Amino acid sequence: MTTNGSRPRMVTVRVQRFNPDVDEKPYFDEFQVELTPAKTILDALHEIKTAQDGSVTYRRSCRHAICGSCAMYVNGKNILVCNTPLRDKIDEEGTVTIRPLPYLPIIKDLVVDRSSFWEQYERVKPWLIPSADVPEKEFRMSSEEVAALNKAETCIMCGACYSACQVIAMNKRYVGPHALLKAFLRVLDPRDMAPSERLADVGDQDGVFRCHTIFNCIDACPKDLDPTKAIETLRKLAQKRQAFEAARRDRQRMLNEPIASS
Amino acid sequence: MIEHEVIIVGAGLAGSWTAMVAGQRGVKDIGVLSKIHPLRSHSGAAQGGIAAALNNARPVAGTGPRGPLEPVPQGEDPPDSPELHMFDTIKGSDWLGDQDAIEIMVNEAPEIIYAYEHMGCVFSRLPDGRIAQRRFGGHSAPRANYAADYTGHVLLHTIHEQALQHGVEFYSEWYCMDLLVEDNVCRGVVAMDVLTGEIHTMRAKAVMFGTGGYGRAFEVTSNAYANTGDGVAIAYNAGVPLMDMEFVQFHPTGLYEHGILMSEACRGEGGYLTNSEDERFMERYAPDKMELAPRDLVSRSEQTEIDEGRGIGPDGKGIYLDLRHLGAEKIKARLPQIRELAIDFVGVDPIDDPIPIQPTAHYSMGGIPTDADGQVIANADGQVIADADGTPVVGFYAAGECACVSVHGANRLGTNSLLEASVFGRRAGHAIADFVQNGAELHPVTGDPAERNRQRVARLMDGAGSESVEAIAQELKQTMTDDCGIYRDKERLAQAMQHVGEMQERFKDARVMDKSKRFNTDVLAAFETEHLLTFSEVIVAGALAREESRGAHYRTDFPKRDDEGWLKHTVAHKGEPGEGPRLSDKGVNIDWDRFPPQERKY
Amino acid sequence: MRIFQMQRYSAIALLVFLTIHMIVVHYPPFHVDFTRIIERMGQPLWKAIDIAFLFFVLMHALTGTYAVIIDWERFYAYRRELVGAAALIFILAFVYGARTIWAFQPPA
Amino acid sequence: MYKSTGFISFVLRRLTGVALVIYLFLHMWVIGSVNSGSEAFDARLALVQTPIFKLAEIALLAAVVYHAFDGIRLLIVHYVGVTEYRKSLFYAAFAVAALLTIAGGIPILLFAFQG
Ligand SMILES: Cc1cc2nc3c(=O)[nH]c(=O)nc-3n(C[C@H](O)[C@H](O)[C@H](O)COP(=O)(O)OP(=O)(O)OC[C@H]3O[C@@H](n4cnc5c(N)ncnc54)[C@H](O)[C@@H]3O)c2cc1C
Ligand code: HEM
Ligand code: SF4
Ligand code: F3S
Ligand code: FES
Repeated sequence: MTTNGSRPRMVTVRVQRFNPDVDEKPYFDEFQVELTPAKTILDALHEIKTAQDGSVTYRRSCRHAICGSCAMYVNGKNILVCNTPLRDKIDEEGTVTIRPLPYLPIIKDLVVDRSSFWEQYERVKPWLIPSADVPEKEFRMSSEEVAALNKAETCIMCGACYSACQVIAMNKRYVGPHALLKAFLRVLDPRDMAPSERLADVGDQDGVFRCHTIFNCIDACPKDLDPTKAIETLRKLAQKRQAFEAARRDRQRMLNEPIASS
Repeated sequence: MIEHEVIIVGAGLAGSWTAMVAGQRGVKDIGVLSKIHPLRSHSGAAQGGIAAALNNARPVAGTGPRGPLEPVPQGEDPPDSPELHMFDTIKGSDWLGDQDAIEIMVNEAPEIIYAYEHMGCVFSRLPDGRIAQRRFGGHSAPRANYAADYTGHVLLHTIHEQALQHGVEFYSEWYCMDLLVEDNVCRGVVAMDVLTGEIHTMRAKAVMFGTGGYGRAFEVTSNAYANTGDGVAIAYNAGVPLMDMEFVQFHPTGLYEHGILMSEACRGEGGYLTNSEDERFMERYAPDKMELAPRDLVSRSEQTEIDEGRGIGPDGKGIYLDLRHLGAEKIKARLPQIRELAIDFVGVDPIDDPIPIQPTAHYSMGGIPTDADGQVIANADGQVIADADGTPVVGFYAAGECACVSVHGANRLGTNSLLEASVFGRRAGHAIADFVQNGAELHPVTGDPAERNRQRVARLMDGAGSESVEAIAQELKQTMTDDCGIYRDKERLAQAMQHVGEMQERFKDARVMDKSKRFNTDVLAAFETEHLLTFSEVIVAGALAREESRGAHYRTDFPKRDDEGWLKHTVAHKGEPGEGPRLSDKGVNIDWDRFPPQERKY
Repeated sequence: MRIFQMQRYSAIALLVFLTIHMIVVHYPPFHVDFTRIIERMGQPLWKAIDIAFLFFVLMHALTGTYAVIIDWERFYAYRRELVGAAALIFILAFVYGARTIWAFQPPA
Repeated sequence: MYKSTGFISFVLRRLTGVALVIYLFLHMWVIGSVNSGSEAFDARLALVQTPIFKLAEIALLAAVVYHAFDGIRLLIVHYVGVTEYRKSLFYAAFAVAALLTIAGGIPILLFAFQG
């Protein structure tokens, strides 16, 4: 800890720079930033941009891990820079190395092109397909059903998982952990009318069966989500679609009824 | 030149609802601009809940205002009603809210929640499968419907995904910089494609603004970096007046030094506020509602504690939010995000220690004046149209936090703004569909408005200026916090007014460091700062003019509410260059028989 | 999905067969010679086991190779050809291997 | 390169898988020579009984056991869904594979040097 009066501790922040319009290949710039206990890596970047070099470019908005803008590759790991304290990422040499998310085209500096990410997201039809005749009030869902969806619903679409997945690195046709997690959310939602079509959609070799269970998606996820488990669940369901569809139809007949307390 | 039938600026709840509804109604060609990806919009940060009198939960009889809740048994008398919701909202607004708009909002509220539910929102549930509800400050019944503590996130994703289906074209990372209004007719916008740096004129038959709030004008704020009030400033620059801008809500529980929101749900679930003397000081200020008194009151109480030396933290500017008595299980189940944030940002696990917090700029009650259909009710000559006969800016709509309908009046109740953005976003969608389908036309624009804006960028890049954008932004935030914050008085406001004027002058000399075209966030920050300067002046002017205390606006030199003189909305429109805003006013819609003004006591 | 299933089910089968194979053939790692192998392989039960083993190992190997190749985006367009080639190799190798197993005769 | 236990296990699984496929066909070719009579068989077998090949055999053993136990790990994850134990399972699979390789490798080595 620095005490009052002692010299501030400085940290070297290495930022990967690249502007495709002028640079041939990426290079690193180094900046010195003072270390304070409450400073996040995003704060450090902000300081660099506003006080040292305004051309350092990155995305951010909410600054508390809810909007998904600021996923980057820091010291070899995908993280959100807004909720990671600077002090946690200083390596043995006293530096922090910030690079854009791997395996994605770079737009500028730390900003990557997530088009393939969003295309895959739209490909799984992320919207719920509701029943044509809805009740006057809410559909009834049990707390257990809600809890099962919770771990998919908090996904902030930051792309950390996607860009950590080795399969994505090789092959952008793979739907990817984020979109499969979304598909899981909709398939398991008792209110969705098309779980079977969804399973057919993601149950092919670009979908859940392209995952090689590398687990990087779990390691990378800043929201502690588990895309692998979702993928494994979808794999199982895809192999017994008919039975699942029948069970869903039964459940849907009861959607307007109070959940029986057990 | 890009053309659409409808252009919507902003893809938060308000903009997305409008887009979805217009799409559903068969409007073919809708373009939605957002300066950040739609799912990054700040609506997603809302935690606590969305209000509606569903009558699913009620307090257990005889346990008082903080006791446990239970499901309302089928067939028993509903404990809550839209009427009660309406009264709470009016009281919360300190009688400055327009009661016709409030009535529409509370009546449509249950419908909106059910619509969200049917579209796939995963709300938390009661044991019998109905949507769970909790208490929220200023609401006299448990009517906050929630999805753990990421309600806004769930709503935003749901509505965005539904909008995706309806052929809406999203312009993600396009920055709107100008609104085109000629002869009281709105003709489109000018926007920059951030990726390429190209600036485009975009024409449309109707333009809708759902550009969100402007908490970024203050130093400590719960708002995202993106919440710079662009839409408000752009409309103002185009000649549209702004209403009630002096009402800025300070939330009582922002994370100490960061401002990041610790949801009101913390207090809704039973959290305590304590000072350095370990005392639940709300006993002194709101003995009945205690921590669940409305935000303005709690924030002021905290500020008083801090000012009187009972604050916590190294600079004594903090207060404790104590959740420990709720127990680990409840904290983990109901407030998981809160716990995560406290651990990540201040290294405190709320299960073991109280969380250091402080008041934080949070919500902007004022904005672009509209009617209940999102139609902007002011014309470009700076007049507010009080009744439907006037000619408003044709084809210009607004909803959500950037608009002022006004349902929040002088102070917004928690959970009412997600509701507002949804209800009035939806209504705007219908109004726009009607407007377009009844033969609205695409109007020509004079000259090349894009060129005008290219020059603004060029000036920032090549000009001989020497002022740093960031330095000005910092100074502005400091001024607004110190001199136009929770407590205000004439002297400090006058000082702020002068100061903001000086900074506006200095900004003319501002220049950016990044000179490239591609993804230039430095240029965006400059535009955003210019926008902050633009509307901050309006906030200060309104605060200076309003010589009373009402809701979130508190004048130490006029500590009483003054219904004789000030039961009216402030309207500000842009004066001649060098001159401050011109102020006028507009009456408040009050149903004198049902909800006449009363003293606001909690 | 079918390829995935083939690979997973063959993997489970291999678990059994490979264990047997390792124990019987390679464990005591003494000198492997013609007579010892012939002795065992001459029995019909062993023939059946070995043919099944062959079947699953080929299935697993070829589906695995297929998966490895189409992970590479460039070969993605040739999926049909790849499946065809795999089937062909499977048949050829299976016939060749089965014949080998069949050919073992108990020493006269 | 995104390094992690999952990534390492994936690369090893791939390498061993492909190596095993190559070995499989080699193996079938060797054994297949029975069709051409016992001399041919012994000749081909002798080829693979040289000390160099004995060392290769250890590598093969290592590949098989690693691949098998990593495979078991994936099957466990699929059928039991215990993603939270992914790291421990990897270490376990690796350790068991290493142990078996050593246990199986020592006799091979002894045998190789005895000639
Ligand atoms: C931390 C926090 C918690 C909250 N919790 C609650 C709660 O529990 N309950 C509740 O009712 N309310 C809550 N609120 C308030 C509520 O979230 C907001 O008032 C509401 O979400 C605003 O929605 P909106 O659609 O108007 O704007 P936003 O969601 O902010 O969206 C603004 C949109 O406009 C776009 N935009 C802005 N400027 C431009 C430009 N120049 N060019 C192009 N696009 C632009 C942005 O990209 C964005 O898409 C909370 C607010 C905060 C800050
Ligand atoms: C007990 C024995 C074995 C088990 C349990 C097993 C298990 C597995 C599993 C579960 C996979 C799936 C990997 C994925 O989906 O990504 C796999 C892949 C593979 N296996 Fe096996 N296997 C065994 C033996 C073999 C043998 C003997 C060979 C070779 C002949 C082999 C070759 C392959 C190949 C080439 C792959 C593809 C590699 C990849 O996709 O990365 N396996 N194995
Ligand atoms: S699953 Fe996790 S890492 Fe992947 S996009 Fe969602 S939040 Fe980000
Ligand atoms: S990292 Fe990729 S391979 Fe599967 S387990 Fe995760 S999606
Ligand atoms: S800034 Fe929003 S997630 Fe980091």
